[in-house]
Amino acid sequence: MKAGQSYIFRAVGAVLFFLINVFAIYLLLRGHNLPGGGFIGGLGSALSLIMLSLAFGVERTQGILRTDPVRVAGAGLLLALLTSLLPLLAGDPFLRHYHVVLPVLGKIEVGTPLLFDVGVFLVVVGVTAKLIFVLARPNADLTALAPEEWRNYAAPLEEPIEKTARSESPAPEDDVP
Amino acid sequence: MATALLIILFVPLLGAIAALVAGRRLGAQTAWVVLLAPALACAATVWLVLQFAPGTRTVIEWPWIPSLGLNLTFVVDGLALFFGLVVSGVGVLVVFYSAHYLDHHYRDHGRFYCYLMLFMGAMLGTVFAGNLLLLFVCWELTGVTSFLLIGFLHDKGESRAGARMALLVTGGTGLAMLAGIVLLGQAAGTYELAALLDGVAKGASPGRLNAAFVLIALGALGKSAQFPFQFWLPNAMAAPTPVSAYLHSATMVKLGIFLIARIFPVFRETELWSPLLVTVCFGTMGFGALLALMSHDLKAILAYSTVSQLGFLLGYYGMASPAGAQGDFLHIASHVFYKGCLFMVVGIVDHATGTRDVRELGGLRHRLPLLAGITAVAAASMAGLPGTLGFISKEYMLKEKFDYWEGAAALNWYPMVLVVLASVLKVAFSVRLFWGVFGGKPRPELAKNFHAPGLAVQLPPLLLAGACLAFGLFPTVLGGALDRLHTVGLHHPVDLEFHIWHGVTREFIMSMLIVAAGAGTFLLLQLERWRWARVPAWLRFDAGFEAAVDWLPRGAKLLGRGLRFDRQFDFLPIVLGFTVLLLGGFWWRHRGELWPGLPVWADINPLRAFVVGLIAVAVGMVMHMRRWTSQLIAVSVIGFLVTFYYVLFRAPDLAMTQILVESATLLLVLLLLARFPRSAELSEATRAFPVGRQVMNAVIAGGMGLLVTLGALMAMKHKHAEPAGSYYLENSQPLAHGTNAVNTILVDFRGFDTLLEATVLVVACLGALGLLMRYRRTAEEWAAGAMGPAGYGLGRTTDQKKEKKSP
Amino acid sequence: MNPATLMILPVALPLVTAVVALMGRRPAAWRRWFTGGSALLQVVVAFALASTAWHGGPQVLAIGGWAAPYGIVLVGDLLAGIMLVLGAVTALASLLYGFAELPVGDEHPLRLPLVQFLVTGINLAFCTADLFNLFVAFEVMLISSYALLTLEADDWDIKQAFPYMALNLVGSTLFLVAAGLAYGLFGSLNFAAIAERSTALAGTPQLTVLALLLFTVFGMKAGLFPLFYWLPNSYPILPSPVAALYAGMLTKVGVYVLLRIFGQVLPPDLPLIHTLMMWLAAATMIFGVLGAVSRNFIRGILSFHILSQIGYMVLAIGLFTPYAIAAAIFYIIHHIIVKSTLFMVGGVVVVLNRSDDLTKTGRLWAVAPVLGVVFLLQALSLAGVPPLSGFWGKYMIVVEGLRQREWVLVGCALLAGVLTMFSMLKIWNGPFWHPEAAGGVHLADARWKPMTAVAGGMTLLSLGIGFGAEFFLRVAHEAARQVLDRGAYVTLLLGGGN
Amino acid sequence: MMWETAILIGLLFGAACFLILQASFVRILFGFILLSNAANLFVLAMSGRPDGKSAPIVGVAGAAPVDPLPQALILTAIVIGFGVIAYLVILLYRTFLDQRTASARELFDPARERPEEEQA
Repeated sequence: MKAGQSYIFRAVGAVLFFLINVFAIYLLLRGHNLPGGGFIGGLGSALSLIMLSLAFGVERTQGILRTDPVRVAGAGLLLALLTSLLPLLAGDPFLRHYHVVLPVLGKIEVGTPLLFDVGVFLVVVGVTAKLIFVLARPNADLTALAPEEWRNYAAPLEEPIEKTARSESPAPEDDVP
Repeated sequence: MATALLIILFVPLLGAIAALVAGRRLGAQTAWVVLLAPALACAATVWLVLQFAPGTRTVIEWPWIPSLGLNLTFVVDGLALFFGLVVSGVGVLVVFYSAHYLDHHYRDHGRFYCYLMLFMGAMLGTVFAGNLLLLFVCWELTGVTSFLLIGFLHDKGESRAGARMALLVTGGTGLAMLAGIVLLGQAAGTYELAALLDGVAKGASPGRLNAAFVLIALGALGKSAQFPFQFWLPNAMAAPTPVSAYLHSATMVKLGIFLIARIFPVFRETELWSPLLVTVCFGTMGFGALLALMSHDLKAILAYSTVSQLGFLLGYYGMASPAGAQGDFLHIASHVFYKGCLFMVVGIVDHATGTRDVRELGGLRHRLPLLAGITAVAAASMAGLPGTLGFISKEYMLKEKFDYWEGAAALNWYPMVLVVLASVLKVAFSVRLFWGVFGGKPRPELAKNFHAPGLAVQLPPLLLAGACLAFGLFPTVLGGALDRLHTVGLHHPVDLEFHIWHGVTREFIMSMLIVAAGAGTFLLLQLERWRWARVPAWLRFDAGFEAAVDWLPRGAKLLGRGLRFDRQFDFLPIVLGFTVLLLGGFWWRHRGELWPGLPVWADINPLRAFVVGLIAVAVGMVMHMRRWTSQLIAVSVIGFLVTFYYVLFRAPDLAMTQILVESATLLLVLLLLARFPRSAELSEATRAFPVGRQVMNAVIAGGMGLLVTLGALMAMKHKHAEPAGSYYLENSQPLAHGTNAVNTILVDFRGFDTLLEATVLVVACLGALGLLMRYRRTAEEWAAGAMGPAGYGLGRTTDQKKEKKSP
Repeated sequence: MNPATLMILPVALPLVTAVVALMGRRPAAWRRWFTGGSALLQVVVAFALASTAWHGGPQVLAIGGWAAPYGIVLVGDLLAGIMLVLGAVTALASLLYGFAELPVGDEHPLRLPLVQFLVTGINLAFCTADLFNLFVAFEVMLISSYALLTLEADDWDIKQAFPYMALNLVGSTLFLVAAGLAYGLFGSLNFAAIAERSTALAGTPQLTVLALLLFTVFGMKAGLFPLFYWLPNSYPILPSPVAALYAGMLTKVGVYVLLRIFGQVLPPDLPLIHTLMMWLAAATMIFGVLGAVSRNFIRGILSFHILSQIGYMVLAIGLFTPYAIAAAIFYIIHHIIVKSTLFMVGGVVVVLNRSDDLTKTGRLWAVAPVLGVVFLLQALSLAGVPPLSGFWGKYMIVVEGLRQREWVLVGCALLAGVLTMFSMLKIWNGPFWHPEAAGGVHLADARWKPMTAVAGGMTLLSLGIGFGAEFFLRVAHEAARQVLDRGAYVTLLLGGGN
Repeated sequence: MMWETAILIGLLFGAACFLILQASFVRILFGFILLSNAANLFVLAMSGRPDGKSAPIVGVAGAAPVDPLPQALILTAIVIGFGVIAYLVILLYRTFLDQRTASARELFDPARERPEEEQA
């Protein structure tokens, strides 16, 4: 995706990004009692990132984010996993949830399910954003993975697929055993 | 007794290990270390023979796998000891012979003796086994070790082919034997030989026993190279000569005979016993003798004569009366002596002159006088000339054939005729063997490559020939010894008496006639100069087998083509079509019960029906549209209508998720389509499947759709009255502290699913990232060719680093 | 901690390992030590669970404390324990083999995490007692397997990924439909609840429809003819350490689930399914081995052999007696070890000969006899030569087949044995006995020694199974008994009163 | 029995199967997207007739809620389906770049073997 040309679009994009994310987090938080939850919130948040990349271009957005979305997803998975493993320390079965009633704002019940849901939220954001980014980059005439990512997601002997496949033109010296 | 048995069984294994260890340093001298093993085993066997009371049977048992009825049961009786003596005794001679034969021209002495010892161990295990399954285990081990021995010179193609043929034939027939053993075991309720020999299987249904017998006999016939399996034996001669002398004359091929002798008391009374063994084996006897006469290669002559003689030995048990056989050990011993001797002689001749072709040999009696003498005795024994053990054996055999002929049954003349025929031929090729090598004029061309063998290498054949002669002159000695080994159930309980002179009986006359006819045949053919080039292929069968073996991969390839193993775009229709056939077929068979009835208008919700109608239109658009983007829009429309359907189903969470997922998918697919050039889209129509294929696709897809509809209706009709869902509704708030039941299920009641589904997302993302970089083959991998395995890390460690750094 | 709580470890350990290795990003020595240590720990845990199930009977873990039939429960009976042990051992071996094959610097950064994700899915499939959770476990396993399949593929290998994925996607969809159908018919997804409620439906056509659908789905995972098409062309593109794991475990998950579902969850009187299983198994055996015969490179031959051997196991399940089920379990134990070792040997051949095309390889018996012995033992075991491990399973199948008078099926099994021998000889006469190797023999490439050592270790294990068959048979019989005891299963999961 | 739902599922399933049997990868991709929708609807149909019931939010007075379990299962299935489809999209992108074709029929054309194989 090319960077949006219009200044207005970029300004609106920034605001929208903020609004969508607030709404997504709201959906995440209310999920336990009303329609919503980690998935829905996560997808919403991911769509906001996509919008951001429409406004600013993929490379810029990735720059703004600083972290690799895969790490966000990994952290989310780790969070959900640790939340589930926590009860083991207490001798309880895996994935037992605990709830506390906080005496603020009326009585809000807060529990470990929320942590779990946040983990799911992060996974969905990270994965969706990364997938969209890697497909969007080639459309901006970049390789799907940025060169600094090559070593993270590929073995040393691999090359970007955007390069022409070698098998179509095997170098003559290669045929010598 | 148990100690002696353990020595017999384990010493070969130790010998095998010693051979490997010693082989590295000692090379050709390894034999002297290894020789200890057969010597010890032989000594232990002799000790056992002396210890054991004739006519008894001792069973020694250790548990191994009792739940399969398999124990390490060993039986020490006359039969086992006789074969044990043969195996270990000839083993000593063969190792001694190999020590001289396998000189420094050969490689891997350690391995050779290792195989040989393993083979000997397996053989001894087979003959002493007291449990049919154990016997089978050892039986198969002899096959595997003999495979390694036959293929010892595996640089030669014929060795590899011969080894493969031997293993496939003996292994394949071995599997039939396994089935037979299992059938017998099921009929008798045990695999223990002691119980079987005592007749526990007698009451079993004759059909089962017959089947078991035929299958077991198949194993024996395969191992003993009987028709139609005789072809593997001559091809196994690609092995070094000591192997041929050991495996293919004295031991392995005798296993079939051993097996038939073993099960003699069990199956003698089944009605197939006599007809099968007599017909096949005497037939093989004649056939083998004919082929032996037609062969020119010394080893081939011996191999076919072995086939012939094995046929006789097996058929012998076929004719034996239910009371038992008698002269079997005599015939076997006689064959072991002369055949082992002749194989060793052939090895020496081959070594000395560099050829084994009778037509190229001749006149060696001056250069190899001792060997000529040895050969003369052994060949005389093979021909059955008076003064040798072969004569005693033949006399005895003819007598039995005459006795048999006097029996009433219809085919009783058959063994007699074939035995006489084979004996005539045997005389002829025995004379030829001797005369062709040692007689006639000396050939100057042989002198060039000739190098004289040492005396030591001639010692083992000398001993064997000496045995032929000594026992031929003093048969009572042998008779006494064999008498000691008589086996209950197998032998008549009468004493064996062999005499050198019976007077002028009909056997003697017949014997002389045979010798005369054989000599005549030889003279006739000698005058004709043995003018054919080789045994015709249609008589040899091995060409046919090899052709079948060669054809098999090609046939399999054709079959694979027919089954579409490599036509990837046929995979989906096959799998979906199979599913449709399976489920549709079942539905059709039970259509009465599964018929859902006709729709009732009152049942149909108009709003949902309306949405269904819209979706149907959108589906039609997907099918009909040509442009990818318009199709994508139609697909998205379906997705959004499904969202609406979720709303109608009171599923707000689903609807929200669906709409967001649908947007994300839309975006992804759009980004993908943007990467495809316009030409790809335009050329799509030309790459579409032909009409016939599309009709098939439509039928499969329609069937699938119909089946799913029917399945959904069936499930709705037979819906369970108490679905688990109500539990979650009731307990969502009290137990999981949330009012959104769907969410409490997702994060709490079934939070595990959710955790894993998050995992799926992460993995999908990682997989996608892994797709974005392509493995670049190294130069070396390119050189590895079409099947060159990418990603196997070829040469990554070597030249690749440098190559990467340079640019 | 009580043993039931430990039940989560076979799933949680690899998952944690995968995520930590993923967060570690780049291949590094610590990552190898960490993953290897975790794999070792998984072996220990699996042994502990199997031994608990062996001595103390099946263990139940209700995840989140939500008991069956409403929550997801993991059940660790002996069969699950055996499978976990096998999975853990194979995973450890393939990991070590992979370490030997590639220096750290050349490793693909995603391989270790993905392998651990794959192990997570496999292990969960063995433990779970919930149909939908099984679906999710399959998805974890499948998506990891797609990812690993394409991870190190080159531009031509990538072709094979699509059919693999397409067929498995169809399978997954059908599984989802089947899960829905099961929920509709039984109102529950828990195995015990289905077992209890399906007894009332025994003999009705709707139950058979469900059973047929499940059979199609799991038959596809297991690799039954004609559903096995996804396998033989795709496995050869895998790097050998991963191929060893795939060959050992993936199809066996399908077999395991067939065993679990048709032995324990659905009522035993489904004669149609059993007949279908037996005949398709026979067809799988024959066509699989013929496919192997038609191939000319080691990976191709071995890939088809996976299928052919699946036929034996499914035939045993189809014969459906306690004895036959024990035979199937024993066969699985044998097969997983043998098959992954053979793939490892294939990898070593590639390293030494720079190819595994039978016409281009040779001389290895002369220069690398240890490798030859490893191959010979495992190949003969695969072909069913006694007293190696492969024989006992085949023997039991023959016994049961003859007892049930299934002459044709037994004949097919024996014929497939001969053909297996033939194709193994084909390999033997190529790289090992052939006197010339077109690519030369690269003995200087030192990697082959540790790689062979791993394969040798597996071979020792396999020899142990062969010679110590008595112990393994007792285990298999007990596992079969636990599987077939549906009443105890229902009581265990749902309590007596339910 | 909800005939319209059953027909919808069958329709989607049939259409999806027809699409995945085509030669064009894009159509196949659409087929798989529809297939996952169809399977989800099948599971949803198992929650029974929704007519006259409310969404599965408890604690609100009113009509009885529908069975929430199929909904939860579908939610899981939708997300898994999304992951798989996303992977498939990128696989097709890769396949296209490596093999320069968007047609399964052409990709697996026996005449189009590896370049080395032609030489051999």
